[in-house]
Amino acid sequence: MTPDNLAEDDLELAERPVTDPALAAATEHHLPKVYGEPMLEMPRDLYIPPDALEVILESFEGPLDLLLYLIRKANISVLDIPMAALTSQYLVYVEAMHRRNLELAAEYLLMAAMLIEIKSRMLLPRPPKLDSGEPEDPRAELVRRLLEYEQMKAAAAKLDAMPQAERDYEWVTVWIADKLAERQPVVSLKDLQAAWLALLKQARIMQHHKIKREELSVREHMSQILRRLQGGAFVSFDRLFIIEAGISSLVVSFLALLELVRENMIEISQSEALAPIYAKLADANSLHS
Amino acid sequence: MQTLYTPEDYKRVLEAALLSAAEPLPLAELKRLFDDNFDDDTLRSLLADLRSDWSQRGVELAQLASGWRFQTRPEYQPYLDRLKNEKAPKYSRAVMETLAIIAYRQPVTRGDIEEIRGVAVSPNILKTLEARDWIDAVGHRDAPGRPVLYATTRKFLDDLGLRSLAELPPLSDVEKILENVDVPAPQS
Amino acid sequence: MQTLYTPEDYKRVLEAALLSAAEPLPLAELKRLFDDNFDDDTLRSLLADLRSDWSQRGVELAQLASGWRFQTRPEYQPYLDRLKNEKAPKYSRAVMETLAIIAYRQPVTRGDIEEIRGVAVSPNILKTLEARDWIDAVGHRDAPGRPVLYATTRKFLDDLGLRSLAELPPLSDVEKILENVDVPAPQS
Repeated sequence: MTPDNLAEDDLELAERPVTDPALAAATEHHLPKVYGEPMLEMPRDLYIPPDALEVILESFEGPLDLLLYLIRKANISVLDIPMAALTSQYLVYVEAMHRRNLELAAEYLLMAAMLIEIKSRMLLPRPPKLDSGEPEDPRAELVRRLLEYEQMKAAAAKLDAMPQAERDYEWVTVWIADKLAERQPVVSLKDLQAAWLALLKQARIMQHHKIKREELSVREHMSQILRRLQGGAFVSFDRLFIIEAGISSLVVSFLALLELVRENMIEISQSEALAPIYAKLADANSLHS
Repeated sequence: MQTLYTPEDYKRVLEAALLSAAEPLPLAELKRLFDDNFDDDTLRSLLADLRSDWSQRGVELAQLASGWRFQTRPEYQPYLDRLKNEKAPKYSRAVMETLAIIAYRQPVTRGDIEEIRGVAVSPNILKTLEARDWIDAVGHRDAPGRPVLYATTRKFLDDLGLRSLAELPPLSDVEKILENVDVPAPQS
Repeated sequence: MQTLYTPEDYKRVLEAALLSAAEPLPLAELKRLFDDNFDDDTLRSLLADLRSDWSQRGVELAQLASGWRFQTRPEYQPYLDRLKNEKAPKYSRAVMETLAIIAYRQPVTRGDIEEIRGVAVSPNILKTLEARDWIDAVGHRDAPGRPVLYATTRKFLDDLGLRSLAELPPLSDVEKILENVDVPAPQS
């Protein structure tokens, strides 16, 4: 294979502009650069500056990519590839790679064998296909692969052209002022009621423990009185009542007090008749001990 | 590349940079956005302006020791917290029943709760409710072992939106239902 | 806690949540901000409104595969790049071609990718894409060796600003050319 082969090739047709923008983008994408200048085409006489050849050859993503480059460079149709010309030019490149001691991937050699095989099959009379009667073109599989690769190559270029997070724009993540305590369970009145009713039903304590609003008031006041007695000291009886709260509240407080005494929760004491009455927790000493 | 003409344009760049920055940005850094074409005062006045643009929002522009950054306002935190967990956490049935018993039967001892529930009450249940500040110990019953008496707190009422225990849901209508269950008398 | 009365108030909450979220927020998540008191349509109209509020800014509200998210506009990137110490990685052609094949032909095995590209696929290429969380293994093909099947992730869509694979740029017309020619159909 010599450089002369190239000059005589049918592939040496005038270059025409590539019209498909995606294809153009794909081509653009891997234009080899020599001394910083993009190399728009391969030097025709194969006088390639030693550094440049390496750059050019390494810019191909594989044999399909190289073939597409050769086809596009010569501006021939993928659907009607002149096999002899393409094969010989392909071999020139492969040989150049070999001569430059570039690590030649096995795929390039495999493709070379495949091209030669197709070329030789083209010379033979084609046997008709069984079903259609149309003779099968030996180039069909190669064409399918070239087109599929070309399509994916273009798709890759299009994906690459899309705005991409972190490269072309940033995610917005504003500082959260307070990373507060974890979320507390929400309890609704309905939940509470349901829990209580379930218990009542289960325990069948209905008859003995009918809870009425009034009784709840008493119970609330019981808790309040206990809280007020929490220091453990004797508290004057009258200080357990809030006069301003009104008559009904006083009555409820009194009932609460009676209930507390009855349940042995508090002690009431009076040193003598008519002396001040005091209340204290039944077990004032141990509560905060 | 967006071309910048007016102070508004510069503010848009500052805003985009500050909103997307992972760290507070000091003035010197912010200057680099404009290739150091602005002096400190110009930049500060743009930042002050930007801060006032954001004064009515859920996010504010804050000046910290290490620089400027956008951050959420604490008033909005309760909403943001709702996004934290996949599901709103729920109290177990044991916790809910214990809470109900304390609310409706207070003051009660752990023994009372166990009697009504028919099972032992784990200390964790009471701890959970105490930690929430929904119940507290209000005294001891004068009985063997002097058991602690539990009652609900004011915070419990506040958190459930009640003014007093008397506002707990009435059980009257449900009592009827229960009675119907207990006494399966034919109804019209 | 900020009390909310008007649509503007609700938008402020949405805005604060979306600006501070580390991930795109789906509609269902955003509903939880308001304790699920809004239906989808109300929320969508608030979001559309919010998006248009931001239409003239350096930051935009984008609707992605996994939800809504604020992101800076590409026109502003040259300014933001000035603050960066290192540029975001640019992927090689080999990586991008592999990604395209996985995106358009998924699920595919490494063998499928190699057949289309005509060269061996280095493990680093797949690792790069997996590390970015753009592709992942979704299963095995029932074939000798049980090769791993790869597909693109939701993050791939999010990072490319897509809501679904259907929004990928359409493939070039090569397919049409293929149909007109007597060539064996591509094997799956």
